[in-house]
Amino acid sequence: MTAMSGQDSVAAPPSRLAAALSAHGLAVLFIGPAILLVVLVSIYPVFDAMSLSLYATKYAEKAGFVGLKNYIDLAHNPVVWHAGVNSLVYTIGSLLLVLPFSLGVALLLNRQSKMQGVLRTVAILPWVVSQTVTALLWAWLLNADFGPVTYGIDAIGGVRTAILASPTWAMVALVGINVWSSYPQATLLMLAALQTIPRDLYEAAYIDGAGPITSFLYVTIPLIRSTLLVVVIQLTLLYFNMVTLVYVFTGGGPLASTETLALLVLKISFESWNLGQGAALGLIVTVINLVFSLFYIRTLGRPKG
Amino acid sequence: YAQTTLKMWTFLATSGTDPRATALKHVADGFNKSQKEYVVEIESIPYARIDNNVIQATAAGQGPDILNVYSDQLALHVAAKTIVPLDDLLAKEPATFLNDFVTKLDFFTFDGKKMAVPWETRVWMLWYRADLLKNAGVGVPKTLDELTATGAKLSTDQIMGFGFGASTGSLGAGAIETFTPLLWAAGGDLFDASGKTTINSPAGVRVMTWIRDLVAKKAMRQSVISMSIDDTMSSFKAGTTAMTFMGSYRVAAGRAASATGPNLQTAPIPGFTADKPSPARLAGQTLTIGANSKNREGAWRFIKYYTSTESQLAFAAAGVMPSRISTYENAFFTDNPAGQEVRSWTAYARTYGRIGRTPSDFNKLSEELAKAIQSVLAQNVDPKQALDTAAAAYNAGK
Amino acid sequence: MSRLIISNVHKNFGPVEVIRGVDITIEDGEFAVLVGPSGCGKSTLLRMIAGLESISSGDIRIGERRVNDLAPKDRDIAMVFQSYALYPHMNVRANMAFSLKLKGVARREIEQRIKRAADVLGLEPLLARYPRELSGGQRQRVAMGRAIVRDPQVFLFDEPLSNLDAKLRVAMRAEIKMLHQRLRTTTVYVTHDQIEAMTMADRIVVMRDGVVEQMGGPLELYDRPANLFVASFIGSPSMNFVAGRVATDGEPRFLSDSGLSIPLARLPAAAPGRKLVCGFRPEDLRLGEGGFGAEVMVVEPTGPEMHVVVRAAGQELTCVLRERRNIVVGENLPLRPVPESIHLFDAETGGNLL
Amino acid sequence: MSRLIISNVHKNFGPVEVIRGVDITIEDGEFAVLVGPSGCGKSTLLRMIAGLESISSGDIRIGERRVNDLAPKDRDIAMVFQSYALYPHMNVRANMAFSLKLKGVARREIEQRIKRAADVLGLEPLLARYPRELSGGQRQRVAMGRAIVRDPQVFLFDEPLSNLDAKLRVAMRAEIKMLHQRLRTTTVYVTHDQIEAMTMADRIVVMRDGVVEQMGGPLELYDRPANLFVASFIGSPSMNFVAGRVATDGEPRFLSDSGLSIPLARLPAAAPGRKLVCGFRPEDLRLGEGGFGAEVMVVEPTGPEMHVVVRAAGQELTCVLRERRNIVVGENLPLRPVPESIHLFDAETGGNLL
Amino acid sequence: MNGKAARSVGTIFFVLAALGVAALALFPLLWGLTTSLKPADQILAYPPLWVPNPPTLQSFREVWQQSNLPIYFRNSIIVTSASVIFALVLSVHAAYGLARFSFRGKAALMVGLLATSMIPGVAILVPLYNLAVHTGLYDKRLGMIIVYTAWNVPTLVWLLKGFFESIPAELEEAALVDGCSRLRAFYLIVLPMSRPGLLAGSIMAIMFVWNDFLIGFTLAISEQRRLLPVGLFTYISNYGVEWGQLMAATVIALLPIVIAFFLLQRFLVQGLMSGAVKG
Ligand SMILES: Nc1ncnc2c1ncn2[C@@H]1O[C@H](COP(=O)(O)OP(=O)(O)OP(=O)(O)O)[C@@H](O)[C@H]1O
Ligand SMILES: Nc1ncnc2c1ncn2[C@@H]1O[C@H](COP(=O)(O)OP(=O)(O)OP(=O)(O)O)[C@@H](O)[C@H]1O
Ligand SMILES: [Mg+2]
Ligand SMILES: [Mg+2]
Repeated sequence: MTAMSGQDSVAAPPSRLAAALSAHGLAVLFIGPAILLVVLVSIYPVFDAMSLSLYATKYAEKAGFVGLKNYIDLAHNPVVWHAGVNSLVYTIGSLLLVLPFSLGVALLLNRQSKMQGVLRTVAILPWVVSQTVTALLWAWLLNADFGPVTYGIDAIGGVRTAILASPTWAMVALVGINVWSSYPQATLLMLAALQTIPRDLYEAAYIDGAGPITSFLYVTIPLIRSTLLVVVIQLTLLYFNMVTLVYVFTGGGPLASTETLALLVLKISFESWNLGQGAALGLIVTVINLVFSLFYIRTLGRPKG
Repeated sequence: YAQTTLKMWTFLATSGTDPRATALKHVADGFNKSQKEYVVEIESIPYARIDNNVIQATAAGQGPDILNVYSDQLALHVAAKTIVPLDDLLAKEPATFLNDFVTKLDFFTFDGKKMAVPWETRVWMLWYRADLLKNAGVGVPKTLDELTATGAKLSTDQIMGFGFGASTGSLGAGAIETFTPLLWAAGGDLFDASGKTTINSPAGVRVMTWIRDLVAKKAMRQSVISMSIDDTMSSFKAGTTAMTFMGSYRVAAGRAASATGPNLQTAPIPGFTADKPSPARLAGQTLTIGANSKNREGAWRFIKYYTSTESQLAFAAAGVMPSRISTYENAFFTDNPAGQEVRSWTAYARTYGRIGRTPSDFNKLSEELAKAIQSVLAQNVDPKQALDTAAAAYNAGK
Repeated sequence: MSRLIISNVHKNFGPVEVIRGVDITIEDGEFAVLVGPSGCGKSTLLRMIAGLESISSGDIRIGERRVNDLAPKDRDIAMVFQSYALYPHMNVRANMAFSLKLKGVARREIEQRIKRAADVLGLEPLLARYPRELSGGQRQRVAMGRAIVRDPQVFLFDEPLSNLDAKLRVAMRAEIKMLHQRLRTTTVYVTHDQIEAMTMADRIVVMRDGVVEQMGGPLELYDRPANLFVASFIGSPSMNFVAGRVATDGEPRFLSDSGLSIPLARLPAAAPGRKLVCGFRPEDLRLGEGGFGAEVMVVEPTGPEMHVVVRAAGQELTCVLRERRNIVVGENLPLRPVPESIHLFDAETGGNLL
Repeated sequence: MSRLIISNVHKNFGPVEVIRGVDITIEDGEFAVLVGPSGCGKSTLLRMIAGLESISSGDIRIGERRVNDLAPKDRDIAMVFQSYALYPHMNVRANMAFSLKLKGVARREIEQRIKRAADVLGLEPLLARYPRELSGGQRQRVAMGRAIVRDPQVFLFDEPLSNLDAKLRVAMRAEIKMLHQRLRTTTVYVTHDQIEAMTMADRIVVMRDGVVEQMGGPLELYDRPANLFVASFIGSPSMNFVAGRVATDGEPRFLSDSGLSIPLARLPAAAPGRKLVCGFRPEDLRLGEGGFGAEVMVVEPTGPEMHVVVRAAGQELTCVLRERRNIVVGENLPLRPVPESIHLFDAETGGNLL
Repeated sequence: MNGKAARSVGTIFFVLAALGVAALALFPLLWGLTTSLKPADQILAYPPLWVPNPPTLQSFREVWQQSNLPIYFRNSIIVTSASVIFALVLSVHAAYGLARFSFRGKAALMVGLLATSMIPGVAILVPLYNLAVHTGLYDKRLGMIIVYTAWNVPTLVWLLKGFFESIPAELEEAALVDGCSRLRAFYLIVLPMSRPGLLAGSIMAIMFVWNDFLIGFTLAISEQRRLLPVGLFTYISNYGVEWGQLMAATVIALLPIVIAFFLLQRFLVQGLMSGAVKG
């Protein structure tokens, strides 16, 4: 069943060179264009950003090589460390909520039901709203002064809430709306992965005495593992790099309680116009992302089957 | 025969329901018809992004010929070298032109060079809900203490007597725009001669203390720390904020599409004493020529057309305060109630008007100030200490 | 007690009714073999017993419990799937251990049971492999192993040996029988292998098109098929059938429409005049005089025997000869069905008249 | 010309060598049946012929072409996969039409061929169904149909009838034979069914553990197995084996270690003194005097015959009796292997000495 | 608890959970929708008005007839569809290559590919802008299409690779024997069977492009090239947020995606692979 794997052709004697070549030729033909495009479009700016991070900048122009000064300055800036903690809280908090929730919704949407089409469409809706609008809308809803939710809570419970005025609650709210706006993405991918599991495996598990939970743990999870990996990586990148939502929703406040690293990149680069330092911080975020991703690949990525 | 194209970048739209868009279109069309050499093309760029776009584009040699810059951002553009001095062009203009501006051209001078010409004036005022004040049987506050008392009286479960945006959103504009006139009224200023901030002066502390007391005396709720200036605007429109400080340029928008409607009334911002209001913070949209422009002559011709009486009147009809004194002689400002109101703002502007220097890193100061207010209101930090922290953060590296 | 009672069970897939009223009782500890043509509903019935397929109408009881609405896991059933349904992400050992793990069986006990099953199935060297690294027969054995490590109330086997070679199959047959003798677990076993069916079953259930045609002991079915269908389905090669009537002269003789005359041992009660079908098994068509002559069409030696297809009076008949005789195509053979082994069926109803 | 030549072919899966030097030539138009224990490499060999598995070393030729490096599609081969490999997103008709469509066969022609195949396979009412809506046997028939609609150079069948009932299997066997007679396409056919192997093959190839043990005509293999393995593998139930030596007194007699004395028809050349294994098939162990007495252990009637397991001198033997005799367990039977059918094998090499 | 009861409890739970999810997903959007239907003076009314009285399409008329929204809309459709199609074509092949061929450095290539999407967008806006200007792709739809394509490829490749790997190789082999080349077997067998994955991947890519602000804003300046999310900023003006129009524009922006999703989601069918192979 592992027919045609290129492995065999690598070890092939010369007589089979033609076959080896054609197999590899096909591989190159398939993989090449995508890699080429990514290199052209994504790699160049990354290197540009790397070089930028080693320069002092004046507005949009380089103003002299400074080596690692930008990095050192960042390391000595407590604001950066504070933002780092915020980023972690934001990212991990969101992940911890989104993963189970989106998987739950995916399972819900995987059930046979007449309303499934409508339900799926409704469940996916939050994703369709752009981050700007999501943030504005929620900020309005939760506004302490004229927000409908605030009014509702006031009318029902008689308390006047000011969620976004509290550093802790602002972060909670930010994570909440982030979950709201990003869970459909995870749900959709998981839903698609769920469909590829042959039904008879569940049947075998039921016969073996598995209930819904055990079959979920021992059949579903291992078999959607590769998709889970993609989802977790994707969400981590999304959250760590998230700018628009945070910027519009809280602007980093109150008291910098929701100021994340990516937001700081934006502020340093385009509000303080220190592109060099912004690029340096961007690369630091990249490295953090990479560390997270490699960790996931290590733990999730080696499917046994 | 070939016409030269002039690119203009502005935050104003050229379509949509905003009356200013219509005025802009009218001006541009008028210019294109008035002569045959140049055609002006307008790109409208969202307000929040235009300055970044210009800086980036200029660095890449892509900048526009004519550029709309908000006066507070001029220093930024000067520092980023996106605009070039207009002195050579202004030198050819008569004194009647040069002295015809509500906000003196000196205010747009950096390093001795005149960098821009205003086409609009704005002034910060006290906005209040006439109906609420009337119901409460109080008059328009004349001092800041009165304002606090009035605010406390107007405050209910639903309504906040006074409010302003103290979040870091919208570049912290709400905080700095509210703080500055009061700081001046208390005898302080934002910066000293060396460019370091002096917001932690006794005057600054006085203002900050006043702000803290707003909450303590229940004229304002602590939740303002999560509100941006746009939230304050929405809140005022919703009728949940009874008084605020807001720019004249938003009055039209505040009255339209709002439950509040004509109950939005304006008055000078009170001072610490009843004898005079706080200085009027002046600002305005300006026109200038981009560093990459190859058609300075043409660009200048358009700027002049844009600031001509005819064009100014077109904008005035859209609720804009014209920048040129001569424009106010038009019948619109004497006969039309809307015009009369605008004229009354000019009076405040011309008597008490003051322009603050807004250095290129003004955004940073706004943000630090916002954070200071937040810490005072939310964490009970001492006003002096909060301002010291903010000043230190801003002054670091100067 | 784990008597299995299936009463008046129906099953529809959309508009198609594939199980059309099945009534079977399988006693506690009985080994029942389910046979029937491909697509007749055997797997569907097993799956309903297991709880994998909803029951459109009717009842299934295991022991005293009505299990219609019981989840599969609560029925305590072990099943070998026709499609194996091995867990692709688990190796052979894990596949077999899964149900035991879920039950919380002790580690050592699991190891032991797997060892025993792997031993029986010849899977020891493959325990660490993943299903995709196994041959078809090896996979089937894993599927088997997954069932026999357990000690359930009911065993359901859906063609569990179909992909094994004859030798292994004989061995496995013996193992399953031994297992059954040891555990006395009620078992339902689907197979297409006649010898498996005949040798393993306490009782054989013959299905066709979603209904049960006959139930009974193996030899009972073989010797006294209830109707034409069972007669033709049980036994391979199939029984020979000849349409005709009994002789009207009172002599016990069958006269086929095609003109053959076949002596009978006795006459059925209501036979005369009726249209009948006369059936005799290939091994009961013996070489010898007193019957009819037939031309040899095809000769297929199978090793121990020879399958010879002949044509007599325009009718194709098969006979199985054990003698190693040199028979050539075209040759004329004298053939005679053993009169005692002849069946007579009503041509209309198909019912067996003897 | 589509002679199939497999010369010295090896195949490794990682460290495991599963085909260990296979040399087979299958003549143009020949029907070769591949048999061997589960896991011996039959499927792997077929897959190498089809081009689905790379060849670790050795050559495969079809006709005059060396096909080692030829893509499967250029080999013009039709194959029935052991696991069916039906396209789940296509209905039965589309599954069968797929290869023809690719070839650009005309629409009407495709329709006709599908109709014919569906007819043969009993699939007409199922043409619009998807694989998931079919029973196991029906799926297997679709897999079969996908191959037989084609007209390839070589047919490869990997246990194509294993999930069909006996009756259908007999019919299918006949159909495949007819198809082969009509097209004369070189065919390699894997089966575990002894009767299939014996009746269909021009030649049978017996494999074990990746090597060919014997090749030859069906009866040749049955009657003259080259070695112990082939002898034990061909024929079901398996041949009985008894270890011992020939009598040293010159009389043609085999004396088992356990003490049985078995008359032989003749003595092999180099036999005296050597350790030998004597083999005789169950059907060659007849009831009758002159042999030895044996206690009945198990009686399994299969319908046409009875499989009786007996114990003689501590040794288990199987005999297949055709007589319907009432034999009870524990009874003592006089048994005698037919001397002419006895095989003698070298105990060490396993080679047949007769 | 017997099975029937369990099943009906299951159904009740399902219905409740479904309603819960629907409520959660819809609540803010319903607020947005009612806002878009309110007359101007009711939008910011306090206490909040949950039902417009009377509903009006004024905001929709304003954004559709009096603004450039139709242009943005068109641009977004063009850029989204083109870049998603390109990205799919590229990643489908790359993912298949990576799923079915093995070669040295594959794991590194996979990680490397992913790494390109790890740098925060804001950190490379300036380099991207410069790149676009230098290549003459600035303020062109093509420029945006290329960048969106490239940004979508890595995750699509990762995602699709997983789906391709879950398809039994035997099916492809059967196609090879039936006379397909590798390429055709891929197109005719593997791709159709990966429909759920392809669909999920496409939707993901569509959403990304449709809602992205950064690239659309950085790589185009003129209104003729502006994309919807950038266009939405028109309603967040210097004079305050134009809630009615913003929400109307948002609703308009939502519609094509929602309709497309509703039509496409039926391809997310269960048991697609059932009955294919035994084992
Ligand atoms: N990917 C693999 N990795 C390791 N071993 C394998 C792999 N695939 C097959 N094998 C082994 O190769 C041997 C031959 O397998 P093959 O499928 O050819 O057997 P087979 O003769 O067809 O058996 P069966 O009759 O059970 O189908 C088996 O022992 C099997 O376990
Ligand atoms: N999902 C389905 N939709 C429609 N018909 C179905 C479905 N599943 C099975 N069937 C039909 O139900 C009948 C019974 O199927 P079942 O699998 O029980 O047959 P079987 O007796 O096990 O046959 P086999 O011996 O071939 O495995 C078959 O005719 C089959 O085509
Ligand atoms: Mg079945
Ligand atoms: Mg095989």
